[in-house]
Amino acid sequence: MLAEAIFFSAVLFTIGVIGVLTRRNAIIIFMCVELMLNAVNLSFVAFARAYGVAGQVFVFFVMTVAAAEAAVGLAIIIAMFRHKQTVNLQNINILKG
Amino acid sequence: MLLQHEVSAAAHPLAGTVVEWLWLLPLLPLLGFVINGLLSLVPATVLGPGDPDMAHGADGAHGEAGHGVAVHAHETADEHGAHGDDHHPVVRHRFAWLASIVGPAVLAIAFGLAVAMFFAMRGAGGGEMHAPFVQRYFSWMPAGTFHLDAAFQLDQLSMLMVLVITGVGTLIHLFSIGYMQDDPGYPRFFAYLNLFVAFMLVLVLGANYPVLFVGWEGVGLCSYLLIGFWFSEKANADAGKKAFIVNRIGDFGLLIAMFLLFANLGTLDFVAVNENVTRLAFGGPLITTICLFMFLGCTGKSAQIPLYIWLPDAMAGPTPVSALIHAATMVTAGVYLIARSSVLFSMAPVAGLTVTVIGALTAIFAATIGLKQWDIKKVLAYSTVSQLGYMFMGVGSGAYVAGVFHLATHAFFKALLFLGSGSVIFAMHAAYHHTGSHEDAQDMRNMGGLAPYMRVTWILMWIATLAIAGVPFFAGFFSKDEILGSLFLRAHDSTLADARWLGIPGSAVLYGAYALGLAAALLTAIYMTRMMIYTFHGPNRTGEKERDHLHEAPWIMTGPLVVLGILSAVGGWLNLPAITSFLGPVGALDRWLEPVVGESALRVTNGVAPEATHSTELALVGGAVAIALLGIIIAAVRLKPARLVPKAQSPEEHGIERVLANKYYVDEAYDRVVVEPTVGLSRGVLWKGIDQGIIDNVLVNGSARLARGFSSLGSWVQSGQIGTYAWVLVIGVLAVLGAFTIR
Amino acid sequence: MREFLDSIGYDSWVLLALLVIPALAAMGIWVHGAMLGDNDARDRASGTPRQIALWAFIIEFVVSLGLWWSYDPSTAAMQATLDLTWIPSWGVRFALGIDGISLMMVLLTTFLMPLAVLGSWTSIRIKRHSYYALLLLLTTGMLGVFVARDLFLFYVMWEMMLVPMYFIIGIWGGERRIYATMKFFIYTMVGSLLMLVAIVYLGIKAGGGTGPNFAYDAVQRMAGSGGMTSLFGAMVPASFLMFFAFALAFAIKVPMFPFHTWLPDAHVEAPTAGSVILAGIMLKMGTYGFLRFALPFFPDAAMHPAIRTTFLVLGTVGVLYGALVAMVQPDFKKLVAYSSVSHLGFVMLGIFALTTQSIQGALMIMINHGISTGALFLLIGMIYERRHTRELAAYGGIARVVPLFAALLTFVSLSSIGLPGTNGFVGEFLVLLGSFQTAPYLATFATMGVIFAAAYLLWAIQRIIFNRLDRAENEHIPDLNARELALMLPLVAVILWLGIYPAPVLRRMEASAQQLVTQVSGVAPAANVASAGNP
Amino acid sequence: MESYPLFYTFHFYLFGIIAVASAILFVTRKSPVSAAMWLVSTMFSLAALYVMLDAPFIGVIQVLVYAGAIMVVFLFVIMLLNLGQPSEIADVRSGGWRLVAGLVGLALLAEIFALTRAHSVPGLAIPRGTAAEAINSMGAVGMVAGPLFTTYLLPFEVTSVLLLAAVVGAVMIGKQRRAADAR
Repeated sequence: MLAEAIFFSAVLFTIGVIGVLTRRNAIIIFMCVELMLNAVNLSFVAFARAYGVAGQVFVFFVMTVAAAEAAVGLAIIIAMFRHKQTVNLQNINILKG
Repeated sequence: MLLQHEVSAAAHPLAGTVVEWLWLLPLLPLLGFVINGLLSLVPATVLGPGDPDMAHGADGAHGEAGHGVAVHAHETADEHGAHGDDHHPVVRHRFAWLASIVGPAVLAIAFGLAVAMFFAMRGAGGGEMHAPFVQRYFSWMPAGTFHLDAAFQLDQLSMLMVLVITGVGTLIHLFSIGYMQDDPGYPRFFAYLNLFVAFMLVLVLGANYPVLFVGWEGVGLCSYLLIGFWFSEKANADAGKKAFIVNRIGDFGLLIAMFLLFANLGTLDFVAVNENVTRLAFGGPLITTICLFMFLGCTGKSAQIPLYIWLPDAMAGPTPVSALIHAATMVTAGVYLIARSSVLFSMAPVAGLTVTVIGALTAIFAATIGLKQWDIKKVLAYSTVSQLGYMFMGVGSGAYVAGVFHLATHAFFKALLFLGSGSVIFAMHAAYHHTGSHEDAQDMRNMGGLAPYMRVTWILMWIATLAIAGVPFFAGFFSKDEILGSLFLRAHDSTLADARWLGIPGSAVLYGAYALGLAAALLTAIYMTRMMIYTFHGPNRTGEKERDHLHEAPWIMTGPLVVLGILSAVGGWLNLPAITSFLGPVGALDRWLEPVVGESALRVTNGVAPEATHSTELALVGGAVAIALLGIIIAAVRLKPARLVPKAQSPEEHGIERVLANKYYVDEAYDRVVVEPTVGLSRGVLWKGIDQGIIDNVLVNGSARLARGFSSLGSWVQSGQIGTYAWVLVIGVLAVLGAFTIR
Repeated sequence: MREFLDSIGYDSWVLLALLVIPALAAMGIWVHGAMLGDNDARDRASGTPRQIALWAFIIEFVVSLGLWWSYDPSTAAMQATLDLTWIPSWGVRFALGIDGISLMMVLLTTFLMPLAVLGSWTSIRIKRHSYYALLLLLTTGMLGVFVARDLFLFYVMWEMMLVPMYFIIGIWGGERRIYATMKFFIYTMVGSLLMLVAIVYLGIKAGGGTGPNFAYDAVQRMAGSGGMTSLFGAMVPASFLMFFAFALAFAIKVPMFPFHTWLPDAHVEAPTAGSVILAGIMLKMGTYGFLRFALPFFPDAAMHPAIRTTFLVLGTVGVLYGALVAMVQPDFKKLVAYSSVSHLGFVMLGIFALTTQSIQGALMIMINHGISTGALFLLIGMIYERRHTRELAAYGGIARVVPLFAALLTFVSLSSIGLPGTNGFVGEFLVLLGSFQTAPYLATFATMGVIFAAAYLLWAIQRIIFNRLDRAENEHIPDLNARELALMLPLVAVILWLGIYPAPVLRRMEASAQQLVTQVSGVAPAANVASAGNP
Repeated sequence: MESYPLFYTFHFYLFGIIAVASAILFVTRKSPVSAAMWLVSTMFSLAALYVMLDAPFIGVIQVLVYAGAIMVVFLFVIMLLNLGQPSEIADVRSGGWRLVAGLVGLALLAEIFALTRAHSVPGLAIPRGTAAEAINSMGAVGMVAGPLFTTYLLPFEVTSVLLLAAVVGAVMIGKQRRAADAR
């Protein structure tokens, strides 16, 4: 089932990428990133069965990081919304150099 | 560490005698410098007696030059203005009494020591002692194959110089006690003067060129400090700076000469150089180059063409300084250097001729300028330049003893002349001071008829004038005559005569120099007589009120004058020519210096001592005497002191007189040709052009601008649109993965 | 003295201690500042950091002084060595050691630092905690550069001293401090990055396929045995490229004409201690680098006639150019900055002339310049504190008001001019004497520098302390106080000592200088005319 | 090629397809709320796939942490910011962009496939069923916990610090800046 799992993982990842590319809502883009992380997790798990349990441990770490990221990221979005009254990234360019 | 004797010194005949205390000679004045220097840092000055009678004739030092007066008052920290008032308070330093003990005392002790050494040396064989007494103290600069010791050496030449320096130095120190009495910088003055003597002694005692160079530059430093002693006046500070920088040009030459010596001989010790120099080709380009560079050093220190310009300006210093440094000792260092390096110069006839020519030209050139100066000290300054030219004629033509002889006699009579002029200025200023006048106390047009007021000074200065003019049986007569005579004798049958100088036969050059020397002697007699007549004779031009305040200087000043007067009168006994054998032993100095310069002198004259026939000698002497008397008579007859008017009412000069009064405009020419272009180039081209324009603006900030251009491009790309970033990122990922895929 | 030092195992810990003491003191100051909390409290307690810094530097100096006796001048080998593992996977070791060249630089640094603190005593008024902590860190970096025996460690220290200086100029500097400090930083960075590339290359080559090895000896062995290949299709020998990478970094630091324009700006804007350290110590890093790395590693490149002549000419040009430009500066600090260009030109001339005398002379000038120019900057700082201007035209005639200052200024200037009897002469004389044997014409030109040196400095001091006192605001300047006098006296003493009896210093350098000449020229120093002249 | 029971294969494909379909629906929904719900659906499907891939513990964690915790936070935020309004959700890029994005996606997919085929390393593979045996012997948790608390102990501890930092950071960023607002 390795090949199939990687197939699904790749498709999910690509969908996540397309989502990031086509959407402008910060929260949705954020969720797309979560989807990409999940897609990667899937391949980790699949590889773990084929090559050893370390993959699962890695998934564990990815999830932790994702949780942390969600917490901080959402806090940033809230702060940004409070400041700009929008989460539409087209209207936000505070990263301009 | 100090006084680590080298074993070989122990075998010297002078070992174990008083000469072992050689190191003490420069150390004594140095000690004086330290004590006086510390005193001078004590800021406190006390107000001396303000009573004009008490200060009568005693605060003359204020008016060194016209400008010196104002300066002085301002030196006291809390006194402003009110200078025009009649009785401003006299300012004396709190520790002046201590300085006036320490300053001359160290010199007197040093002189005593030197005399003791002289007798030790005579006792040890004097003229027969062939190796110098060398004392090595410590290794100064060990660097690879280069070994340089801090070492002193004493030989007959050094001994003579030490005696002159400490002897004349002591007298001038004593004179200064009176002259500088009321100067707030009194301890500072003695500190500098002591330091000068210390360096001067290092100069003449050094056992190798670098140690000599220490003294060489050290005396330059003291000269700088003393010329600018009244530094609050820009002209004085300028003069000091000019002296130092011009001297540095000369020092450059001396340095190069040292480098050449080391590169080719591998040593800089006098003894070793003299032993090894014969390895170089006689008269070759190398030895000539070395000597010419060395002579460049001498032209700086001894004020010869083209570097003489600093010496007349140096008269901005206090008069004792002019006497000690700018007449008797420091300026003769160049003569000493050539005598010291006589072996080198005797190997290079072309260089010797160059020295002679430059000396002759300087002698006549300065003498013509001296004809038209009104400042009494300027007359003496140009006279010094001219007399130094004589000395160089002597040492250049291989008559080393004659040059050194003139050095010694000149030290006596020129010191006397300067101190005498100091005494005059002192009196003049005291007079002007009492009446609150601001006239120039140094201008001869303001003097006249001073003889009745200052008898001692008058008589003594006449002695010195006769000496410098070359009137028989005064000191200058013998020494000047010897120089001219040896020029004449060496014009045939000597290495110099056989050499060619810029294509001209050497003998022609020497005859020419002899002629110039005679002409300069005539001019010397004229301008010196002129100075005496304008100063002491004719009607008095100081003014009615001032006349009452003219007084002779105190004994502390006249005392040294008397001693110098005696020396000027009898100094010729040092080295009597054969023709005057009835006066005493002939050629004492010749014999004394024979171990040092004898070999070199013989090399110049092809191994035979030049002997003039009795008739030739008589003719030469007769000619010189005639010229001296002629000069005095011309001056006495032609000059009309009665027609002179004080400086303030004097008309402008015209024509050649004006050119002479303005010293041929040489200073102006140097300014235009050397100084201004250098400064202009530095500012306009180097600094503003290359430094700020090209390097900084174009290259450095240019690359900064370029970088800024690139970064503004980058900044434009950073739009802040995260969507765009995502696109760029994904395309980047595609590209990277694509690269892997295709491979 | 030796026995005592041996009994406490001095050699084994001294270099480490020298690096650690300032760092610890910096930490102490930082902790002190942090404990005080807010800025007001820090400003009130501002006397403490300078006390800590002063005592740390005095201890540092005393500790370093033992090196004077423990150093064995008879050998050129590295002494007081220490070799610890640092980053094993990169082949980086914490290796320290000194030879005659480093020894003098270390002592110069530890000598100048307490004086720099005293010079900042009252002139630094804001953020004193940070200031003194940075000074201390800077010292660790500078000493590290001089004692590192591992190229990687050297580079780390090289950059480590850059950062504190950046802040010292940037925070406590004058009006255009940001421009100056950026210029200083970027200029230096440009050079040192290329050097980093070269160091990495050398380290990898020296490792010989078993991972990099940055040890100095290993690199030198590799370079000496032709371990470098050609780069860019055999067009350029690698050693030439490496030499250029090093030389650029060092030439900028020296600063050698035409890479000198950061120096005047940095000096003018830096606070007094910054100028002192910059001129006194940091400029020596460049020439030290040439002596320690660029020449011994790449003798074929450095001694290539074209390259050697270029450096000799640039050195000579630097001497004259620096002096001429200094002559027309209206700002005293700028004047001294350009005079540094001139002095360092002598050093470059001496290094590339490559005779024992010229190298020893160059080292002497490095020391002398540190002492004399450091003293000049301290004096400028003192008068600046009183009058808040460095324009020469704003002064005149103040010798009457401040005689002590005037005496010291004159004395220090004379030493900078190279008056015999002061330290300046010994260095210049040896450099010129040595250079004259291999490059007589250039040495002759460089000798003219002594004329211009007299011109610019004497003119400057005339405009400051001589002439008529014609400005009312100059009439009541207070003279030097006890602290200022106390900090100048050691400098005066050293100036005289090095001028009159420099032999102990020269002897300690001699073996190292001779070894360098031997290494680079490939032959033992010629038993030249000198020995032939003394039978 | 290994073979699996049809039942197993069927369910594997089923959950895979559900996951992909939910993901497609997730990216195409305009409303953030419904998008989030579809994402939850994807995650549940993935949890099922994990279980089938011999990782029951990860599957459980997936449900608990992702679907249960993280997504709930997302929903909270969406609601908190009141993003359900149509005006706020008209955020999709225009057709051209979408077309290009699709092409980029396809290209990415193609590259991933090409790379995974070219670079699979069969030599490293452990015998089939090793994971299942480990579950039997150590239990689902023990299998992960073993390496996690031995080999990977340090990263694990560091992760806890990371979480702590995230919590502090989130609180600090999300906190009302009273001082700033007052200004």
